Amino acid sequence: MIGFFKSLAVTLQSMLRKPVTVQYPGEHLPMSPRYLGFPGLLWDDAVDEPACTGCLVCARYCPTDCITVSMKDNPLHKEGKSKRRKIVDDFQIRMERCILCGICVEVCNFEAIAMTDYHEEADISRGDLIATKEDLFRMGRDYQKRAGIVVGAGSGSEGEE
Amino acid sequence: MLPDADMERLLREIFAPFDAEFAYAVDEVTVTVPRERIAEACRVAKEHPRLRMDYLRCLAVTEYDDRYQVVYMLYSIALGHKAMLKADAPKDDPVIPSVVSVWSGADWHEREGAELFGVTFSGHPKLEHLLLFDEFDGKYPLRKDYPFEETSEWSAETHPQWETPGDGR
Amino acid sequence: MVAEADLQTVDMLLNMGPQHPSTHGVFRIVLTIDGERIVDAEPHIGYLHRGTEKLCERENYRQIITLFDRLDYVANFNNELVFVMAAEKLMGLEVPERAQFIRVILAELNRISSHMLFYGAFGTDIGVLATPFMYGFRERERIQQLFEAVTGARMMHSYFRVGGVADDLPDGFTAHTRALLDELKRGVQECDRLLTYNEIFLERTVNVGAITGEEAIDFGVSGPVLRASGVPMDVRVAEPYLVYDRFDYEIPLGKNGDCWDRFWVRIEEMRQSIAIVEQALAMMPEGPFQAPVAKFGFVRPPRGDTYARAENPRGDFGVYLVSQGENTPYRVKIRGPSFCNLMALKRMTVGHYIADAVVILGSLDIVLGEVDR
Amino acid sequence: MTWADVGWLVLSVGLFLGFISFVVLFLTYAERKFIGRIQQRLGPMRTGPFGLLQPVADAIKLLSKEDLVPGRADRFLFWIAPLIVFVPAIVIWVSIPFTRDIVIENLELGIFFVLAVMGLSIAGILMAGWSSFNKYAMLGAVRAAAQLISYELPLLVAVLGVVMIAGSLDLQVIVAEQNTVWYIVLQPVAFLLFFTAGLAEVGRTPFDIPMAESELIGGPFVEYSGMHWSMFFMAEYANTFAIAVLTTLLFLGGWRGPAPATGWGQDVMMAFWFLTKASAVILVIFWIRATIPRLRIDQLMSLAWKVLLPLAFANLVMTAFYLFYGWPDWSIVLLSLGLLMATVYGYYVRRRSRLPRPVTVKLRVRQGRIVG
Repeated sequence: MIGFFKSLAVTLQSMLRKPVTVQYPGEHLPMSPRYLGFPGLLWDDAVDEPACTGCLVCARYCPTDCITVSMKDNPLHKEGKSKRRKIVDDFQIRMERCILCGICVEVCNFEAIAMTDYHEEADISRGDLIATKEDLFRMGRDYQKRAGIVVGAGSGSEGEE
Repeated sequence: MLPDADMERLLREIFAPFDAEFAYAVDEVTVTVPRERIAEACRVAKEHPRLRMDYLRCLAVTEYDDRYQVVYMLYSIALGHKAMLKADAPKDDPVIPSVVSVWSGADWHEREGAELFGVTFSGHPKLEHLLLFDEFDGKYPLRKDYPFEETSEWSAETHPQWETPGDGR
Repeated sequence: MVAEADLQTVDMLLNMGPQHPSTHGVFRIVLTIDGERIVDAEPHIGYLHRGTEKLCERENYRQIITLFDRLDYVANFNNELVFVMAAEKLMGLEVPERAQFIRVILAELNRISSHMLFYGAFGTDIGVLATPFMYGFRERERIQQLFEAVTGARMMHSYFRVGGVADDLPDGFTAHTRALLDELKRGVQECDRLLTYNEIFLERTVNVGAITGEEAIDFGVSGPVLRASGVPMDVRVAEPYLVYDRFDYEIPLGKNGDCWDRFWVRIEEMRQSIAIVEQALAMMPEGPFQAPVAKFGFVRPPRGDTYARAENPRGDFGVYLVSQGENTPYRVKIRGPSFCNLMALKRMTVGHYIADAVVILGSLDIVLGEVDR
Repeated sequence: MTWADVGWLVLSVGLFLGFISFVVLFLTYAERKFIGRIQQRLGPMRTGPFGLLQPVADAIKLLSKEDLVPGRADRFLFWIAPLIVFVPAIVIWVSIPFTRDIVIENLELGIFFVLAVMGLSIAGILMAGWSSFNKYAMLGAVRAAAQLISYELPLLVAVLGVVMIAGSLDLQVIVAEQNTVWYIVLQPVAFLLFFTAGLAEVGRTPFDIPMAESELIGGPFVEYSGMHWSMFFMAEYANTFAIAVLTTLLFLGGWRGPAPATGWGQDVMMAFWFLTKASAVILVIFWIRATIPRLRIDQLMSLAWKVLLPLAFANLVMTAFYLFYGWPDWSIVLLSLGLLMATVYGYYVRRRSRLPRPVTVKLRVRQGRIVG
């Protein structure tokens, strides 16, 4: 019987404590700066062009084959404004298949992709879950602004954020 | 826990009558035994007073170019020994004696090896499908000649054979 | 009067699962029952089979880490650890000490969070209306917030790398962890007091699903289930890995090997894990967190095979890795502790009641992702 | 019977039905909130202020759900079973007085009527389990039948003690007789028995074995959905409330407050005290539900037949002696407490013999080596 009443005492005690619930859509838990949200593409503000050259390395190393990339000649390179010979033409990520592992960010040679903190990208049809280039730049540039990431002008350097 | 060299000496001594070969898998000794005698060798390993390998850590089947290899990772809880036993089966006759009678824990490992590699463990009480569904017959997915399917979303059109039969009730 | 023997009775087949609230996923067990008593039990697995071992033969060593996250999806760090240990063993790689301490801390915290999940699920199995579940998840949430601060993900971390870890610990990690440990101590204490010596809980678990040490070893049972039967086998001591040989802790052992012992062993293990994390925090050296290996962890271990194992929350998790010197493994065999523990289920359930089957299954604490792979 | 009488009857029955439905809806809300707080959650918060409209939302959801009937079910029985469970749960309220005056039809055999009608629901549950064509439902129904019949006996015998002291089966009289001292003092054993057996009677934790969500996934109700399911649900809550109300009436002095109610507001005060006491009992039921694990069916049966029933009879005999020889009040209180302590002691003796306190060891590990 002692254990029985001990259990009742435990539940009574915890009833008197403050609830731990966070009412999600209204309030959010603080997110870690390292949070792995959906990947987004970054923008080179110095040249005003994408940092991505469409080199396909992320698509090759993606464990779930969720990235589709194509590249084209960079018109700005001909004008001499940019050091990037090639530039991304089309970029798609199938969000329903992405496992947010961050390998694409690790392998990228141009700091062109980053794990943003976007995480509420649910949708009602599979087609809507394919993030187009525009979506990716929208997420990436917004994140870039908030996190203060500056992509070096066509540097192609390998730096970890 | 014996240093590996001593362990090898001990194993050489015990498995001398088994026509065995000895090698190293990084930090443990492997003993390759002819496949007909593997069940016997396992029993010796389990019951020999200087080995007492009563704990089957793992049982793995591996396909090499010319053979299937079954690996028995053994461990002695009382003495702290570890060793691997290995047995090869040729590709045209992949049969290996079962060791379920030695360790009950070999049961599902062997069933798994049988359905994924097509290696028959003779003497196993119930060599049925374990992980795959019953209709998955005649193909052995972990063999190297089983292709990786192109990734495609599942739908009734792409995989009509996987439609489950039902009476619509 | 008709004697019972004259009545024509038949045993009933009761199909439990794969859609059943207490099968912890998509496990199915076909029970043959005589009234309420179980005469025979036939487990069926494979509903979550994703072909991880086959996938491992296609992906490279960095990508496989993401696959291992998804095996035992409540003990992700521990799984990753075993795979990277296997690769490191083949390569003969010396991991920097700081990385080893980071791994120990994260793995032990993951053990606590996994046992907390067990605690919650077990309480629900035994019939308390979700209160242990909520308590367990309250503690789990705290641990996951720490994980998020370290790795950026709450569950699928892919944080360990061959040769170290992906990134150094964030600022303030030590303070955060110490605060967390204090909260966890209170939480474990509360969980303990809620159930462990409750009379009805004792009635439901003591002498239920008992298995002796010899039988458990015969079935290849490992982890808390084996230790509950009184067998002192803990991989952390049996085959020391990482820096586990520098800590002082205790290994709880049961005696009867029944559900209560398994429960108690896990509760105590949480306390011991807290002790280990405390010591590791105090002893953690500065230094590099990653050994110099191929870029991005795309390693090519030399030809050979090896077997690495570690003490997962559920038991002895092993990886048999065969490499042919390529950037993908030649063969990966995963030995899930739940897989082996589940083999003993039939032995444990026969002769008990239906209600006990649920409790016994809960006390094994299986994770189907690892059983079916 | 005049038309006015019929009109009054219809009106009062309608009022009571409405009141009971309201109470049931509110109970579901209260339970979720209370258990939520116990689990350090908030409970329903989305529908209306503090989630107050949650029961309404639930009702709308249940009403708009499809009423599924399994293909091979016995359709007629399947359809009628919820009614057979639901009707007794409502009918008992006819003779349960809320205050001295608020009662539809006070019966001289009040408590007898209530307990007899409550027992009827077993038939409905059995029918539900049988007709569902589902093994889980059948198992649940058989469990329910075994459990409910076993617990009728200690329940009735426990009530007998109270009835003997009060000298009447009339609930009004029983409450009036608790004028000086509540029966929980004179009959603590009967109180505990009634409460325990009552929990089992309505299938609340730790006696929710027929429903057993983690084993039988809802037992007899597993195949029900929509409106039919909600009838079972309402019956369960109505019965829970009934047990709380009966406990109040039989043991906690009914509508008696600290001061005798007089004047024009007396009915309101009585109803207030009555509902307060009943709510307290309900909260204890919820509290137990959120804390205690479920018993197993064999343990449940042995508890009923080996512990509760002998205790109930012992209490009966004790009460008979007390009444027959006219012993002072404190003697029966002491005797009851002695009986309870003997039971608890007996439990520990049994546990020592049957359930050895689990022996466990810890191995100390120092620097990676086991040292003892």
